[in-house]
Amino acid sequence: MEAKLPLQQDPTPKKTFELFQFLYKYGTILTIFVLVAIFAAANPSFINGDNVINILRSISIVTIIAIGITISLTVDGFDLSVGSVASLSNAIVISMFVWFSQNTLIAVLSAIAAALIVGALNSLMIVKLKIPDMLMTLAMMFIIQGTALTYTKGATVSENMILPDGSFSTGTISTFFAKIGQVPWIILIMAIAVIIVHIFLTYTKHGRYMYVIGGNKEAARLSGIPVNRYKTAAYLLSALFAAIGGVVLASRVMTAEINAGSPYLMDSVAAAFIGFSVLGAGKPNAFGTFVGAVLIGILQNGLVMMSVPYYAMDIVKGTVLAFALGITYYKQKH
Amino acid sequence: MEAKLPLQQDPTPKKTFELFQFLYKYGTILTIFVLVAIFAAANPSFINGDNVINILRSISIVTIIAIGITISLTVDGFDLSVGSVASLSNAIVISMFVWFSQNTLIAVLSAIAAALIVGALNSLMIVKLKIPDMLMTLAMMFIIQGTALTYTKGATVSENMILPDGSFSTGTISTFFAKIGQVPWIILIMAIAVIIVHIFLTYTKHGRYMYVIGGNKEAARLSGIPVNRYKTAAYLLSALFAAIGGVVLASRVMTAEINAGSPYLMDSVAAAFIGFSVLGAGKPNAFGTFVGAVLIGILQNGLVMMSVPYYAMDIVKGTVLAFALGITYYKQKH
Amino acid sequence: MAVKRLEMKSITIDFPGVRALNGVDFNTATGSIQALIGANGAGKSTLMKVLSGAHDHYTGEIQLDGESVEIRTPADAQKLGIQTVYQEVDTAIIPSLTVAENIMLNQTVQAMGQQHWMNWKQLFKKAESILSSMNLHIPVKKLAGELTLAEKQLVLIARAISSECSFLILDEPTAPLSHTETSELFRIVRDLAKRNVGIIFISHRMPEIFELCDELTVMRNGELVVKRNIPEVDTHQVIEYMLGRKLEDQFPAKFSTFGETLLEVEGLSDGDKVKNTSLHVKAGEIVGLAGLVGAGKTELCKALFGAGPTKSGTVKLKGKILNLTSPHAAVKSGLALVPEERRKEGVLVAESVTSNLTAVNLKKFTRFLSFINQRAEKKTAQEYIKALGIKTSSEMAKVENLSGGNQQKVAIGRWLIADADVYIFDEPTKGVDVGAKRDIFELIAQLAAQGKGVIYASSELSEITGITNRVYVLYDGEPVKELETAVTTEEELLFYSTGGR
Amino acid sequence: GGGDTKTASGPVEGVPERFAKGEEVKIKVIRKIGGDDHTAQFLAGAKAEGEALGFKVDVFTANGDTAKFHDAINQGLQQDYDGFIISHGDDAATVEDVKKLVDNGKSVVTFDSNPDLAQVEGVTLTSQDDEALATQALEQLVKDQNGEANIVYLWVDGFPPMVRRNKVYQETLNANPGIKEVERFGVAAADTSVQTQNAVSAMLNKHPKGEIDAIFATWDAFAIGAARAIKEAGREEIKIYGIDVSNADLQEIQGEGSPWKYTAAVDPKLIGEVNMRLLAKKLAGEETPATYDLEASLISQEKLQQSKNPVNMVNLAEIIEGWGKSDAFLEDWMEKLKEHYKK
Ligand SMILES: Nc1ncnc2c1ncn2[C@@H]1O[C@H](COP(=O)(O)OP(=O)(O)OP(=O)(O)O)[C@@H](O)[C@H]1O
Ligand SMILES: Nc1ncnc2c1ncn2[C@@H]1O[C@H](COP(=O)(O)OP(=O)(O)OP(=O)(O)O)[C@@H](O)[C@H]1O
Ligand SMILES: [Mg+2]
Ligand SMILES: [Mg+2]
Repeated sequence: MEAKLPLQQDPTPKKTFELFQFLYKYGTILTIFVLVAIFAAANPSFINGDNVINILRSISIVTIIAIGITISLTVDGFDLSVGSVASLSNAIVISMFVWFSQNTLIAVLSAIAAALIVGALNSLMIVKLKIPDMLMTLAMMFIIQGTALTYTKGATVSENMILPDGSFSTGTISTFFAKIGQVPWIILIMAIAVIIVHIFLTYTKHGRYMYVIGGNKEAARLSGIPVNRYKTAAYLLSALFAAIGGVVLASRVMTAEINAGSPYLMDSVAAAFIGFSVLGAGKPNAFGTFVGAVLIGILQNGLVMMSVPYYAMDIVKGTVLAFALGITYYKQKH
Repeated sequence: MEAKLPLQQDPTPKKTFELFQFLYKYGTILTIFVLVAIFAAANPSFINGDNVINILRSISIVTIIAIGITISLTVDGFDLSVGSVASLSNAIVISMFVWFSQNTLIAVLSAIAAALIVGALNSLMIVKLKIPDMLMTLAMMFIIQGTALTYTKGATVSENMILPDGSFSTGTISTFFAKIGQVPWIILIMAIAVIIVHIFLTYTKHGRYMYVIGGNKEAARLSGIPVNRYKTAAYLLSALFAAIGGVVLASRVMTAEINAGSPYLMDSVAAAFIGFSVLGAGKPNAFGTFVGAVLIGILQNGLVMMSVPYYAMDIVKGTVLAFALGITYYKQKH
Repeated sequence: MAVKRLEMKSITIDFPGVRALNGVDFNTATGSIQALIGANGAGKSTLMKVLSGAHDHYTGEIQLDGESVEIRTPADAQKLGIQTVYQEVDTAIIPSLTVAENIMLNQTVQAMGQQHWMNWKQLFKKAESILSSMNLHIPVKKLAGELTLAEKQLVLIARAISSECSFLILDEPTAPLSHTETSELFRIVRDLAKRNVGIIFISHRMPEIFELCDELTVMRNGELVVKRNIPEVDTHQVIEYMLGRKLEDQFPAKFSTFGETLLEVEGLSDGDKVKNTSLHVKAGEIVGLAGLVGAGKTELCKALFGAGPTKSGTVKLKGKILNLTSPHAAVKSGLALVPEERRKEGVLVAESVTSNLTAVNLKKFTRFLSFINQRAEKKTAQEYIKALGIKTSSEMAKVENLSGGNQQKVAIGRWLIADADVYIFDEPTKGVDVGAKRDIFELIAQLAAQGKGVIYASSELSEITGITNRVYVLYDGEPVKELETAVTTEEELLFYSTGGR
Repeated sequence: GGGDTKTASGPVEGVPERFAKGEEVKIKVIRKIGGDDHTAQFLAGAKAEGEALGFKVDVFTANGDTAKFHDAINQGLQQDYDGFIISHGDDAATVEDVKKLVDNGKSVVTFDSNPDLAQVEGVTLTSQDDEALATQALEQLVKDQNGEANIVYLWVDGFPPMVRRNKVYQETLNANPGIKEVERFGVAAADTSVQTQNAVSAMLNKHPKGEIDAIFATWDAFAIGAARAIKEAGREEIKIYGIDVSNADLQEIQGEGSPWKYTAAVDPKLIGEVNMRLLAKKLAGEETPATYDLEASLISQEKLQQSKNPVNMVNLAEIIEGWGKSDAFLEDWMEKLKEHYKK
């Protein structure tokens, strides 16, 4: 009996469906193009090279941190502690220079080591005690915020700061380190982070395992994937990228202010989530996250350029975000 | 060959299991008792009546807002916009008095009406366009924050403030309204909110339906439950409670500072999540949320009383939160 | 080819409140097809989960060729060459990944060794060749979440046979499959057995067991009952082993006096799968919807229930035109649907049996201000648990801890409380043991006897001929033939189902 | 970009050449911190003064996000702004940014920013006189308490003005051994006042009546929270000495039985205005100082309560001498410009 099964016959796909399919895939990118067109029409200097560099620079820290969140999302986790980890590593790297007169390598490595400890703690509690990700990383956020504050005694760390004993700090921040936060390095670091993580997630077996875990944890376990090991790796990586974000931030501002990293949390979360749908991926992915960050960056820059009153900026930002989401998710109604 | 496998030799698996079952149910409450004992030992005035009232007063706004989040959680949603809705209703209620010389009823109703519009928008986008809750309410958070800022032009609204045209506002805040934010009313309002929502969720058909929807949306739909109507109701209720929180806040501070409500988001989320496990409910519930808020409030108050430096407070807060979570979720390993 | 022997000795496993397996001995060998049967909740799936490493807290011993082996994780089992297709499709499919990745999952996990880079081209090619060796044409780049249940099941079977193995466990693989797909699967299974693979095959469909298997092991209440060679037993005997008693006729007697027309459907289309469907159901009548998997039975049932989009056409109940915009509206008008995908759609797995049973008609148990009368609720739940023979530790037990057949009884029971006019059943006996099946048929017949209209969708032709009064055969989303059951045969139904005219 | 001439523009007599032809002047005000009343008033002051002078003024606050603050400066550089007012750029990177602005021929005035900015050629660094603010409030405290008091210190580290205020506080403690600090608290968050309110409530409970005499609040958000807590606890014997003022603060101070007795402040609107005038002088090519401190005044509850009308930031001038008015850097030609652009 060789009767073809009905499901093998490709039914004629519908026009409307294809339109939404298209919008789903390209909605975010389309929104970006529309925004660029509007802003450039309003002010041609929006698309000159310097401003493009401005935009890329302004999104680089958000992107790097969002890449970390993306990795935590691939295993169906969610790391809310990244903002505070960025603050912590910012504080550590600057203090290593200023308080302890260390060189760049030691300063950066200390910051990353501290972040990895946080990542290890997160994953220990999540993997071993089965505390839900959001809750655990929320608690961790408080802990790290407090630790960073205690470490700096609530003060801004900078060159020549007054120490508690009344003397001045004498350490200086190396000029080499200062380069990291400047164009073109800051943009290069972001690009490398995006590309490496994209390749890692798409073309290595480890990346695929993470997606398998995120897609169906039970199935991953039953197929023999060491789920806990990969979850741990995901939280370590997300802490690592948060630390890199914090180091780049440190180099950009050359001081360590309290909670400097926390404003990046919201934007990073938004970037990672917007990235879900880019090119129809339907799951967290590095390239999509970058596109999400670009969308946010363009919006921010364009609105400042158009002198939208600062208090109305959030309205526009939120509305465009909602609009992009609307286009993106409308298809699922169909 | 009759070599016994290691697991066979465990003669008392029941006992340990029951201990964890117990800890799962009573972990949070136990943590509260331990904290109270520690703080009271360190400083007996911790448990005098005035301080208990202090604590209840300090958690009342968090609790009211967290109750709203709890409702959104029951239908498997998540309303991130509650903080900004509280800010908005705070701004509206004060401005109604100060700018427009309205009476208490109109002022409060306007604030609530505005919040309900937000809730309606949220649910429209979530229910109709199927935008994921977290994303939509995140976008909405930005929009409302911007709207509140634009409405107040970025200034604090208070009696006798200077208006943009240079004249003074002449409206006064009614003394009746001022009562809302004072003991005992503020505590009573919280208690009533907790009790009503607890009864609503546990003993009425509608509450049951919300939990059913939260458990399995598709199955609920095919059972003939009007899922969209209940989801809409949940977002309206969560906005309503956020608005009540904002109104109480307004009465407590008698001014409308910009973004006054946003700090309540994190604590409320924490309270609602801690509440999941209280008494082994395993799902969002009003009483648990209240207990979660009490835990946070006790911690905050006790630490100040013990003169813990403010910058270390977050560490302790986060650690105790993690500890409560650890106790609570450890059982799921078993 | 050396025959390997697999022995499980006095396997015992406890879950909170239940002892699911009690000292079970089970053995089989490569090259043979071993049937494992038993009523719902007998412990078949649990035993196989022990063997595949999904449960690690059992006691007892597993031996391979007389040597004791340690199986505590899925990786242990796979290293010993034991592959599994689990009963619950949703626990094994990864909806967010492509079909190819789903098929090649075990390969990517077990066979890559020190290799770190994915070879996408080869992965797609291999997946495609596995599918075509199974005579399947599912696009390998499609996301698995977009497949039908049957396609998902086929993908999982493809996954299990994608790597070399010495034992293959198939836990009710045919439940969501149609006749054609089932015979294709049997061909593959026989082929594997010839190549010295040991097959453990679980099914509630007796004819399949007798067609395919060499030996059979029967379980009851978490214990082993008997192990026999297939030629030594007949269906009646097996059923007696399973139930511990004799079973009367599988299908209840049919009534043939119908009332006026209850449901009338005219030119219904959903703009996609359901095309130009017209049908009617009289009071007291059981109307079958026959058709192969993918013929659109589920879509039609959902469209009738307002759960799918409707583009055109009218649905009349007792002469009144219904506005079927949502299941809510359908329930209010007097329709009931027992959906096909039980765990996903039919029951609320995280809720108690009580709240499942009362969910669709909670109004009956509410008082002033919608307060629930919990005492009345509990009483009714207990009544129905007894009436339907639902096997559960208490009425407060969570439905996810019930066995498949008992979940299905809960799914049906809730609608009985709701008291509708027309009942739509979509494959209600899928994965249900013969005893429970008999109960379900009895229930359906009772409904009809009470003057309700019943629509019964199934791809099992024996059921269609056994229980219905009249049948519509669906092909490619359209009813192509209406037949009186009394004057038709399974062969005729199959003829129209496969597109014959 | 500019080019289009406004109706009000055209030749103006007797003003510096830069403004004589009515060419558009575009100013950007960028402030790092935000979300408080001080910000709103500062920005309003700068914007109003600039627009009165016929400038186009855009304002931006980064709400405490340092990198966003720098992004805004860099972006402004790309656009055709003539001058910048930079507020609260306390990190080293601000110095680099400002140097870049100056190198590109932009005029820059800064407020409460990195002290190194005073060294940048052509840039004026303005500050509130934090030493004076702290000194005025603390001297009053010492005087009222006769040098003997248990006090609560509300202060947060990490901001240059706070560091300067703390220095005065430490000196005062050293000079007056009778003043004892019993508790301290301080957070800089979005809900500082409510957190302070809760924290002070707890402190009042810990220290019964008689154990606390006064509170020194280095920021009005602290003072307002403390005032509410004291009223709630009915412990009005405790007096608050604060720094900074806003409408809401004046409201609180005037309230019946308010414990907030004194606050030392500079009019934030005036700061914005003076900054704008300094920038105008720079654009005109006139001489400007490298640093400028705005004068502080001490506002007392007693005086406010004597007033028949409710007092707010505008009519405060009627009660506090010199409040809200300063003719610092106000040139004749500015009056002319204002006259010209008046509607
Ligand atoms: N994870 C679990 N937790 C609690 N009880 C369980 C669990 N898994 C199985 N059980 C119980 O063990 C018993 C055997 O279930 P099992 O799924 O093995 O039956 P089955 O023979 O496969 O039935 P079916 O034919 O319906 O699939 C049932 O009573 C079931 O409720
Ligand atoms: N979840 C789904 N996602 C995408 N398409 C689907 C889905 N479910 C069904 N379809 C489409 O609908 C068609 C009909 O499938 P369906 O399983 O409903 O048929 P059926 O006649 O009910 O068969 P059976 O009930 O025996 O499985 C399929 O060929 C498929 O293209
Ligand atoms: Mg089973
Ligand atoms: Mg079907």
